[in-house]
Amino acid sequence: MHRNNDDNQSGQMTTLILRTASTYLMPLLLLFSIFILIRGHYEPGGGFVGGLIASIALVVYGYANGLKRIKSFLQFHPGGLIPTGVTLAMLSGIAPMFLGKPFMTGLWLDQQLPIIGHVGTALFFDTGVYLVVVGTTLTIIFSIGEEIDS
Amino acid sequence: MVILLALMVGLMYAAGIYLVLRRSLVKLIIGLILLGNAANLLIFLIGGITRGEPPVIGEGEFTLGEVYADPLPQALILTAIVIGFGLQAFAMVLLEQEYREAGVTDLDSLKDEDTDDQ
Amino acid sequence: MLTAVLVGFVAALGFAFAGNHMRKSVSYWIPFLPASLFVYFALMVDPVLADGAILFQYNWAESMGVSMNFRLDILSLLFALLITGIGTLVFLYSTAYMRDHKQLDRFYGYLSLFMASMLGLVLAENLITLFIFWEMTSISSFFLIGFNYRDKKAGRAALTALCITGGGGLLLLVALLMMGQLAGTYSFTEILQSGDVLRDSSMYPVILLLLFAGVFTKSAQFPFHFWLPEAMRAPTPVSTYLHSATMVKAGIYLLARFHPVLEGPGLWQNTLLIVGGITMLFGAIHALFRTDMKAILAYTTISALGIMVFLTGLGTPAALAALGLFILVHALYKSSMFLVTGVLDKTTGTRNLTQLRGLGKYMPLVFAAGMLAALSNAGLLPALGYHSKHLFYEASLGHITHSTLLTGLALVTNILLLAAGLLIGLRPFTGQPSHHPAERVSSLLWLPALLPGLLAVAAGLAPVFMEKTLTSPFAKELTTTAFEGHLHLWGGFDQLLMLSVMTLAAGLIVYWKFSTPKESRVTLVNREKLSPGGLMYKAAVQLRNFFKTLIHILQNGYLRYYTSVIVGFLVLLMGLRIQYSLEFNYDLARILDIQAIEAVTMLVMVISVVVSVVSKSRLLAVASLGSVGLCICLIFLYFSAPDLAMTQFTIDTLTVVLFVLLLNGLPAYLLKADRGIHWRDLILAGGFGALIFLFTLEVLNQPTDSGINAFYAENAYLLAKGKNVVNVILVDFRGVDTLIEIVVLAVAGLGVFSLIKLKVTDAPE
Amino acid sequence: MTDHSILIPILIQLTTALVLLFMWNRIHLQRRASVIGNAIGLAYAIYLFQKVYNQGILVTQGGGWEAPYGITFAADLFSASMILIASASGFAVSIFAAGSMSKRRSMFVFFPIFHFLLMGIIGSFLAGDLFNLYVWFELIIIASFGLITFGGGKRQLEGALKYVTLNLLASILFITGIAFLYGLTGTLNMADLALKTAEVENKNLLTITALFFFVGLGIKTAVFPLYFWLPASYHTPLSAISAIFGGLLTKVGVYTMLRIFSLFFLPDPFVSNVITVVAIFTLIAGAMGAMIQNDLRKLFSWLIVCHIGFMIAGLGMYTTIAIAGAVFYLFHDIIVKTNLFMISGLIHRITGSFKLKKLGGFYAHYPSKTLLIAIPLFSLVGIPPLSGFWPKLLLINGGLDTESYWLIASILVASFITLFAIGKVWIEVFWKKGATVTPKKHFVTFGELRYIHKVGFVLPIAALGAISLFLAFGAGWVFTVSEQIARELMNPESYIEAILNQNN
Repeated sequence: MHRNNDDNQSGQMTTLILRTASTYLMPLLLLFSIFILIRGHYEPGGGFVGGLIASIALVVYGYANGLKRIKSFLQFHPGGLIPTGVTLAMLSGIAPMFLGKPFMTGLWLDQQLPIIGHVGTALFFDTGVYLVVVGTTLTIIFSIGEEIDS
Repeated sequence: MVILLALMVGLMYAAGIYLVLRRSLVKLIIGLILLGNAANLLIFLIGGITRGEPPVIGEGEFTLGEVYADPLPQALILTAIVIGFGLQAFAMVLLEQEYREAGVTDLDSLKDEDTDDQ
Repeated sequence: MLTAVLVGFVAALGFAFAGNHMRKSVSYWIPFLPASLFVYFALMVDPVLADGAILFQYNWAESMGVSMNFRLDILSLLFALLITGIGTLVFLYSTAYMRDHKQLDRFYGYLSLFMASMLGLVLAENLITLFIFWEMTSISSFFLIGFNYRDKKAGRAALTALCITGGGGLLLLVALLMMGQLAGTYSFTEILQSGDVLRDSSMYPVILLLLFAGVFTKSAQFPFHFWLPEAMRAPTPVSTYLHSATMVKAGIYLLARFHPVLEGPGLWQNTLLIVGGITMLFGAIHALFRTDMKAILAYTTISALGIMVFLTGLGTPAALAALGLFILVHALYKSSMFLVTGVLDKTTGTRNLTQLRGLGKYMPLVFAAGMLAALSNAGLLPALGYHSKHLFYEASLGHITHSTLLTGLALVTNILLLAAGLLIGLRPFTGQPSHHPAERVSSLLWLPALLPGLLAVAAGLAPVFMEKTLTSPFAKELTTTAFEGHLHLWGGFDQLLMLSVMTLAAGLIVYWKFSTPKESRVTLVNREKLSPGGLMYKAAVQLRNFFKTLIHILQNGYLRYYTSVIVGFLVLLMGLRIQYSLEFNYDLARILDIQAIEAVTMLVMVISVVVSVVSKSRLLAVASLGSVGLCICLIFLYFSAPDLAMTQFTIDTLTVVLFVLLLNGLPAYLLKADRGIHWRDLILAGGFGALIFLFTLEVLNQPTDSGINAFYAENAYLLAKGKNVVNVILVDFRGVDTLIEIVVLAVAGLGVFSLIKLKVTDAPE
Repeated sequence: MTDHSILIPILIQLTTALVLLFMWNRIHLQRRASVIGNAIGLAYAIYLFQKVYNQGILVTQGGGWEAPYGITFAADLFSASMILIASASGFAVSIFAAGSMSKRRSMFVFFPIFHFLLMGIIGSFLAGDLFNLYVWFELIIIASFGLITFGGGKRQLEGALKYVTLNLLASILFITGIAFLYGLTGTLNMADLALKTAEVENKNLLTITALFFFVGLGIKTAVFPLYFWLPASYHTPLSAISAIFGGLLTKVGVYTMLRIFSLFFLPDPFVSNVITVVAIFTLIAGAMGAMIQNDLRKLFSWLIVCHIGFMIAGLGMYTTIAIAGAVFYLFHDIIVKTNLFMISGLIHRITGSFKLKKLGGFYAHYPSKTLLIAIPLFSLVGIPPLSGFWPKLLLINGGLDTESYWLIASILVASFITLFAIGKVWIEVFWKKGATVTPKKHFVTFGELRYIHKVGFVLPIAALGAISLFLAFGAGWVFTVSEQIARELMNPESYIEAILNQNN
């Protein structure tokens, strides 16, 4: 992914700028994506968009700093997020079945939490969505990136 | 605006089909992506379009007002967009792998499997 | 009764699992199976003669009107006795004939399967059950013809037989179903009452033709006869059993079975007379010109089957009495001849008549068997054949309009057949010995060959008994009018005697003329290329080549051609339909309400779409694709869909990133295009787009209000506790969609991963 | 009746797939877990079937939102039987895959994707919402994309490219159809749609929408002239994958056509005529293709196309007896086609080739396996009383009822050519003197396999053969079930009522 690094001066310059910018941007964007995820139930946003923003943040970071850096940042293969996310979403769907309710029935805590508001299975579900989106996007991009590198 | 959007949908379907009929692997993918977008736009258009009334319940209210955009097509499109992305990503990678294996991007040269009946 | 039919299947299954463990000694016990069945059916003779028809009822797929009922009347009883009787002989004979064969388990398995199927076929009372057994005889015949499976020609012969009889079977099925529909039942006993309904139906000729197709293919009538001589590649006991004594008579059985229901002047009689007449003459002529004994037997069998069809066509009580008798006579003498041939083949290693002479000296009992069979075939006293030949002439003379022609035809056929019979029964045994067979002929070989001959003589000497048990009830069963004629040993100097004498005299002359078979004669009649079989084979090859060309045009490997056919098909169908439907009464104010910024966005979008299509630079095309996505994103924003806009924007970005990543390694953008194709595609794509446009407007013109969005608007917060209704729909109202959708995404990720990472280096599987 | 547990077959597959994903790289565990998962799935499918058989239509609403607001799942007899048959063939393929795939190959993702595919298939049988059905379809196609390219290789990718492109096109046409239908009725719930489509005044619009569905589903179902992807791709992947494709994928399309067309679009003379004509051409074209092939798997692929014609023919005639025939054929076809491709895998493993010219001598060396293989082969031909025969009987009867003589003629031609083609296979593969196996590099022949893997090859073939025999000799009962399904399809009132007017 960073094959063009040594091509010429200006290329290096852009990369440098991008690298610096992404180093600061990435955590911000990740935070923003989580914000988007949580507020999705009330304002435009949600798991999809949140997940996509997070992926873009990581992709841009990876593009600037190289695949290895991002791998060491993540500490695990993003593929692992996929089953985790699906499991989370599935469990929040199955949970009501144990109470004799139909699959995917929303269950809610009576009390509201600060910032997040109502807590219910929908939020867990949306978090699952978020994880799957991040996992899948990164798996795809990383697989391609690794192949191009090799 | 409906008529323009309808025209647009028609144009995108036409452009998509036209591209899918080309010999280039890359055009094939661009065509498929265009078709996917066209279908999403079609659902959006057919669901009915409304200006400036997003289906979000306002502060302190409990239901949507009198006028609001139909949220159902939006939800459908959202699902369709994401699914479409998954499929398109797969198709793109397949294209690239196909090129790596066969060494060409010309679809016309990929016909041995069908015609060889020995 | 059910046990009687099914025991053969059970035995077949048993043999199949016995594998190569089956010891030879076991095979000596096998003939007891058909023998005991024979005894069982023989005990049924009296009850059947007393009652006419006995029904045995067993349930099966009743919901479809299919049952396992069996009907035992004189017709099915005759066949059942033949099947089990000849079966006993053949099984007995096989114990010696196949003694050294390695795969006895298969042989007896197929043979039992066949016997059971054949029994089922003749006993079945239900049309569908009858058809099931009918097809099973075809299949077991397939296996038996191909028994020497390493022989490529045996394989081909088996396939030919399967295709001819199987194809006929399919047509027969339609005939049976039509009858079932018209009569409202598949039960034969009930259909027997519906003869008039069937005959009066407009489908009557169709039913007849389809039925004939089944009959003629199975019973080897011209021009479908050619599979039968080829089928002689089967081991001789098999040829004896299937291809002369029983299976090929299944068609005749069917004709006789449906005679009371379907017979009538016109199509039924004429077709049968013509086809039967041609077949009997054709087979008889061909038989004389062969040198291979089994080939001679095959053609005489064809001829005999022709006679049977011919007799059914005559349809008078006399003819049907003759049919009943001839079925028995033919089975007896033909099985005997086959078994004799088998003995000669086994002991000398050849069946070629030019090489076989003077063997009577070494195997007098086999000679006796051959002579008795030839005697019966010749229709000489005291053999049973005498009576059947008499009845045959009586029947042909009895035809109202064309008695001379038909009798002449019968006469010529009989003369030729008589000569052919002598070629088998007499010629190999006389003259200078050609071989010195080393070992004595086992009694298990000559006894089954001799028994039918002795039986035929015994029966021939008891005409009154035969009349009471066979000819009279047989004719009555098929026509409901009793047969008035009588069988007797001496009928005085009449027309019939004269015909018999003529047959004998001319037959001997023909035999004398043909008694030295020459290979050159075979080629004289054996015009492979012009024979029906050769022509059909040629047609099949031509057809296959035609299919090949056609399939290569259809399935030509060009993806864009496939796509254009699919799109073209849809456009065609829509075009066919849309011409009556469009109305165009739009609410112009609504559809033309355009704001400036929207118009600009649309303009940008149009340009982007066009550029992505026509651009000669790949990067530009991808960039315009991104631009199209951004414009859609704006449209979503203008029209109250912020969630969509956000998603579209992020997805669009990722798509472009992916594209750029992947495109790096690819060669130059491929721009080849033929101008003609270019325009054709443009018209197709444009047409499709235009239809979508028109149809969209038309659909938008339809008033719809389902109240579903109102439900969401009211309950999103109150029941589902969310204010962003789109998100509430996604995670709650239609949460299942979303769950599957993330699974889709997950699988896409896994798929891409395996596509890139999993490279195969070993063999394709 | 409301019954939330009808989703359990889906959840079993999903859970199995997830468990397998967490077992990343532990192939031995994956194999076992897959077989166990499918065994549980099959057991539950049997339970569900008998429940539906006894209690009638069972319904659950996703999220507890009553129809038509939420997503409906309904298990009527048709769905329950399809789930049962699909689970059975899924179970068989799972054993076959565990036995037949070398360790290297089954690495990573095969089993999880396989279970996601089964999940999609079962889901689409239960779906009572049109858009939800679309999503299930997308799951099926993305999983099938993953499988058809599984292992890579030039031939496979070439086939996959056509498969992927045309299936994406099908999805786009299908969603376009959904958009139009939503535009016409404003609802997505299939039961609700059945009511609303009846109210649409301009029937022409409905007919044109039907065409989108017909072509979209027609591509998935592989009817003439939309089948091109099938002969181009089905012979390229591993046999276990071809087996599940050949057995189930096109049949999901058939199921959906039967379901959707009987609910919304039929009776409509134009649509019926289109379907009938397409059925005729499908039968003939598939038969022609099968007649000329010399590669075992290509031949089977063309036979898939050919036999789709039987089922579509039933829909075209649209009488109870014909639909019952189509449904019966559907059951039979799933079992037999799955088995055929497993058989081709077994033959290949033993002899090292798929080419008729190179094969031979199978009967001489493997008599008991030949016997085993004979059952599905002759069932396919429809030699009575094997399972292919009964539905044909019903279809011809349906043809006589509706006086569709061209259809009957093409059914006969197709049956005849199938007979010829299978007869040819029999002679070439089983009878002809065989060439000796020339071992390729890395190729492990059957004889060298461990015993347990041999069982994995043979057991599923035997099991599906046994099911074929059950369909054959229990034809009366199978017909009763098919006929009831046909009646429910022809008169969907009870289905609609169960979904819309249920008391939660």
